[in-house]
Amino acid sequence: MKAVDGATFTVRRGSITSLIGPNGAGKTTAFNLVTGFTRADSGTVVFEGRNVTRRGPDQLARAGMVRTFQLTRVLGKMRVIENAMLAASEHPGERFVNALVPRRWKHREAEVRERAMEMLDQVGLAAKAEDYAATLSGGQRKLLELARALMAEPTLVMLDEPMAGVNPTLGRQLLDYLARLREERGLTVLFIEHDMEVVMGVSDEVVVMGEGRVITQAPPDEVRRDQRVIDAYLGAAGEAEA
Amino acid sequence: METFLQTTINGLASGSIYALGAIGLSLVYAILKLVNFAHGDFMTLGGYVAFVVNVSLGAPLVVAAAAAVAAIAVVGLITEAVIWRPMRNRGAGVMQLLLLSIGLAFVIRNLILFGWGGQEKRLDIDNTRTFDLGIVRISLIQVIVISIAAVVLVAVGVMLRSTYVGKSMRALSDSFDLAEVSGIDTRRVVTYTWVLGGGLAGLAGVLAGIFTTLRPDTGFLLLLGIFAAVILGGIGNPFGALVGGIALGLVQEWSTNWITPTYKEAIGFVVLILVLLFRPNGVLGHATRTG
Amino acid sequence: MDPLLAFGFWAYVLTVAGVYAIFVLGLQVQVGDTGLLNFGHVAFMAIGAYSLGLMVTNGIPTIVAIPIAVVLAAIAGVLLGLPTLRLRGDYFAIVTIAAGEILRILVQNRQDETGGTLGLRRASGAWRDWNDSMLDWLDGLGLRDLDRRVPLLVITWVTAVLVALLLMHIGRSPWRRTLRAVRENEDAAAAVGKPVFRLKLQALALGAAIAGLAGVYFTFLQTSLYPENFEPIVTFIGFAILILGGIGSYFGTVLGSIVIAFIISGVRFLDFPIAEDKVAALRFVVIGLIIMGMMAFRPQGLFGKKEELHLD
Amino acid sequence: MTDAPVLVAEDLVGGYVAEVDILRGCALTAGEGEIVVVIGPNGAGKSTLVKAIFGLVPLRQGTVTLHGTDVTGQRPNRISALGMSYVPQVNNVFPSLTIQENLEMGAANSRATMDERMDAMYALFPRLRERRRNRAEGLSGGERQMLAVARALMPEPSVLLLDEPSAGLAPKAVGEVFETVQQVNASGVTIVMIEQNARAALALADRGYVLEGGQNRFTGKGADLLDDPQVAELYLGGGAAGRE
Repeated sequence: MKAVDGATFTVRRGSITSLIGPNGAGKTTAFNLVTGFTRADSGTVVFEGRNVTRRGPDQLARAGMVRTFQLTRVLGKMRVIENAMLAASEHPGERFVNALVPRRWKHREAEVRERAMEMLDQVGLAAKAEDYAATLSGGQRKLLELARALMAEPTLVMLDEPMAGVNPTLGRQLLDYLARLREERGLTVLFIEHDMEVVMGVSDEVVVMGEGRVITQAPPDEVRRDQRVIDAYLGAAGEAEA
Repeated sequence: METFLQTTINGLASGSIYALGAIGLSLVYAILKLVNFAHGDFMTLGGYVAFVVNVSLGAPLVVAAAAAVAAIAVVGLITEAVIWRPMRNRGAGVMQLLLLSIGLAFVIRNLILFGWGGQEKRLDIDNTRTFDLGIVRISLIQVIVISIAAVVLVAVGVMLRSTYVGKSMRALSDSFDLAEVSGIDTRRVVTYTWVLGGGLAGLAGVLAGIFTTLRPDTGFLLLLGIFAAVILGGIGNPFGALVGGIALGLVQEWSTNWITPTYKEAIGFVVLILVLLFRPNGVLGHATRTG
Repeated sequence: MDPLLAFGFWAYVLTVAGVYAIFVLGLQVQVGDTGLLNFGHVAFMAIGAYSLGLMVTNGIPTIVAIPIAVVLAAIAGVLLGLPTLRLRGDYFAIVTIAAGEILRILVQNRQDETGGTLGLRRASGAWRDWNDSMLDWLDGLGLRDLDRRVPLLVITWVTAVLVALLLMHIGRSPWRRTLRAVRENEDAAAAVGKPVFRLKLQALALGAAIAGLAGVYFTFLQTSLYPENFEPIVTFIGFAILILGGIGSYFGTVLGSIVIAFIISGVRFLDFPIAEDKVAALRFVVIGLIIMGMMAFRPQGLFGKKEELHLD
Repeated sequence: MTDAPVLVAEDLVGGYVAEVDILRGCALTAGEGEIVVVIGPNGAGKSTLVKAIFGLVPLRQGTVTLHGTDVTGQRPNRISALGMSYVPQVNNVFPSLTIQENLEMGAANSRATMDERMDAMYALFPRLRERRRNRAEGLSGGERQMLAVARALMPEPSVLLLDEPSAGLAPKAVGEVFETVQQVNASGVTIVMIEQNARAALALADRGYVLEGGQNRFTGKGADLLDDPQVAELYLGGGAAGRE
C-alpha cells in the first residue's frame, strides 16, 4: 500500500507554504519521506539544489531541514531547557572525544543556554525552563517543539499541525514571529494545518494533497477557487464559506 | 536424502515444542503487552507437575499431562491477579513488567530447584520404542509430540479465527482500551488468555520432559529459542509464532547435516540475527507505523 | 569460623562485588543513559576475560594484554551494535542474549584453543607475581601477614570508583545530554540533527569496554576461565544490581553490587539448618524477589530519580 | 422533549491521576432523543467529561445516572450493557479485524440480536457492507468514523457519546458525519457529542454546554448559545467576523 504515490511539490526559498488535504491524504507521510524518517520506494528530494534523497533524518536536520511532529515528541524526562539546548548545532561538547574535556565546550554551552532561554521566552515557556517537559500540557508541548526546531537554526522548518492545541492568541503571535524570522533570516516555512483561516491568511502558496497525490500547488486565492480542490477537500462547507 | 528426511522429522518434533511455547508467549505479549521471561519457567513447572502426578503418584501420563496443563493455567491466573493486573492498574511500562518477569523467573526456577533438587527427572514413558518406516525411523516420542502439537495448534488456530473469544483476543491485541469501551468484558478475555497461554506452556513443558529429561532449567534453556520463534514470526502474531517455532526446529536439525550438533542451538540464534538484519520486524510481522 | 579465614572470605566476597560494580557501571551507560536494553552484557565481560586469558597463555605480556582485551571488548560492542541497534527495544534485548549465547557456545566448542568446559588455566598471567610483589611491598610498609586477596580487593574497588567518577564527569557533558535524548525519543533527537545511531554505538562500545575491564578483574580473581562463568544469568544478576541501586545512579550501582554479591556469595558463610544446594536455590529466590519487589514498589531503585525513570 | 432525562451527570470532580483534577464540578444532562453538544477550548476537560461519564476516568466526587440507574464508577462493559455507547476520537476501530469482526466486537452484550443489528448497520452504511470482509486498516478517515459509529450502535444503545467525530476529517467528510449523526438521532438515539466545529454542531443541538477549566461556563439551547454574543466572542472565533 502506498500512502504517498507520486507526489511532487516545491517549496520556494523564503516562502511560507502550507500543505493541506483530507485526513489520510498522505501529508504526514510526505513529511516523513522528505525528512528521511521513512524511506521512499522511488522519487527524489532536492534541498538547496542538492539531491538529498536517502539521507538520514539527522543528516538532513544538520543540513538545515528541521521538522516538528504532529504527535509531539518532547523528551519528558529531561528539563524544558535541556530539550531546547539539545537542538543547538555545532556543539563540540556533544562529541564523545570532547566529553571529558569541559574547557573545549564550556563556552559554547553557556551560549547555547542563553539562546535556549531566549527561544523559550519567545514561545512563552521561560517560566517553565527548569521543569521536566513531561509536566507540560499538550499545547505547551507543541510550543516546546517549535522552540526546539527553531533552536537548531534551520533554513527550512517543517511544522506538522503546529497550532493544534495552542491557544489562538498565542498561535497568532507565533505566526507573526515566523513571518518575522522569514524577513530577517530568510527562513522558509512549510506547514501542515487544518484551520483554513490560518492557511489562507499566512501562506504564500498552498499545496493540496489527496489520496497520496498532489492535486494542485498555487497561491491561496487560486486554490480556493479550484474546482478539484473543492471536490476533494473543501466540499460543500468550503463553497458555503468562500 | 535419507538423512535429510530424518532430520526433518527430528526438526518437526523439536519445532513442535518451540511452537507450543511460542504461541502461548506470543498471545500473552499480544494481549497484555507483557514480554514474559518467566514463560520458560512456567513450562518447567508444568513438566514437574506432570512428574509428580506421573511418577510420584503413579498416574498415567495422560492424566499427568492434563494436570500440568490445568496447573499452569492456574499459575498464569494467579500471577495475573497478584502481579500483572495490579501492575497494569498502576500504569507500569513494558520494560518494568519485563524486568519483573525476570524476577519471577528466578523465583520459580529456584523454587523448583529447592523442591526437587538439580538431578534430571524422567517421565514414565518408553523412550526406546521406534517405528521403522523404511527410509526413516520415527520414535514413539516423536509421534506423540508431533501429533499432540499438531492437534493443539490447529485447535488454537481455529479458535482464534472463528470463535467469539478468539476474535475478542485479537481485538484486545489491536487495542485493549477500545475493546474495553466496546463493551467487551476484557477481564474475561484476559482470563482466557492466561488459561490458554499458561495451559500451552504447561503442555509444552510436559512434551519437553517427554522429549528429553526434566531439569530446573529445562524451560529457561528453551526460552531463548522460543523468543527466536516468536520474533521470526513477528512478535504478537500467534500464527507467526507457530511457523517460527517449526522453522526454528527444522533449521536447527537440518544444520546437523553439515555442522557439529553441539552448535545446533547457536545456529538458531544466528538465523534469528540474520533474519532481523533483513526483516527488522520478523518474517510475518507488520512494520510499526510512525508519524 | 576462624576470623582470619573469615577475613579472607569477606575479601573474596567484596572483590566479587567490585567486579560486579564495574560490570554494572558499563550497563548503566547503556541502559541508564541511553536506554539500550542490553541483555547480552556478559558477552563483553567474556571477551575481556578470554582475550586476556588467550593472550597471556600464548606468551603476550599481561601488561600489554590488558588494554588490548578492553579494546577488543569495545570493538565487540561496535560489531554487535552495527546490525542490531536499529531494532526495537525488546528485539534488541533478545538478540543481545542470543549473541552472548552464540559466543559462549563457540567458546565451549573450541576446546583446543579455549579449553572448553575443561577451563582455560593460568588465564591471569602475571597477576600472581604482581600480587606477590605487592604483598612484599606492603609487608615492607609494616602491614604484615595480610591476606593474599587484599591487593586485588583494593585495586578492584579503586578501579570501580575511578570508573564511576569518570562516568560522573562525562555525565555533565552535552554528550550525555544527547544520549539521554536518544533514550527518551530517537525520532525527536534525529529531527534536531543528533546522530542517533552513532551515539548508540558509542554508548554500547563504552559500556562494553567497561565490561571488558570487569572481565580482566574477574580473570585475576578466578585464575581459570570456564564457559559457564558467562551464562546469561550473570547479565540478569547485573540487572538485579542495576534495579536495586537505581537505573541512572552510579552510587546505587556500587551499593547494589555489595548487597547482591553478599546474597550470592556471602550467605555461604552463614549456617543454615538445610542442605547446601537448597541454600543455593534460596539465594536466587531472594534475588528474584528483590527484582520483583523493586519493580513493583520502587522502580526507580534505592537511589534513582523517580522523575527520570524510564521504563515505558 | 420529554420530562425524565436519560442521562444526568452531576458535580463531577476527578482526573486521570489522583493529584490533578481535570473535572472540577462539571454537570451535563441529556433528555430523551436530544442532541447535546459540548464545546470549549482545548484542555477544558471535554474529552475527560465524556470519558468520566463512560466510567473511564476515576471520579472523586459526583454521580452519573443513566435511565435513573446510578452507574458512577461502573466498568465500561457494564455501562454498555445498560444502553450507552461511546466512540473515542482516535483509535476507534480494530485495524487488524475485518469490518464484520469489528461490528461483532460491538455486540458483546447483545449476541442474540447480532445478525439483525448488523444488517441494520449495513443498511445505514452501505459502504461498509461492500467492504465487510476487508480489514479495517484499509478504510479512509471518513469510513473509519462510520465503522466506529456503527460498532457503537450494534448493542442498540439509547445514548451515544461521540468524542469529536469530525476531528481531522476533510470538510467534505465532516458534512457526512453530521448527516449521520442526525440520522441516528432521528431513530431515537440520544446523542452527546463533543465538537471543535462549534458552529455547525450547535446548529444541530437541542442543548449545548460550554466548558472551561473543567467547569460549566455556559449552558443553554444550541441556537441560544449560537446567538449569545459572549459565547460567539470567546468560543466561536469572534462572531461573524471570524467567517470568510
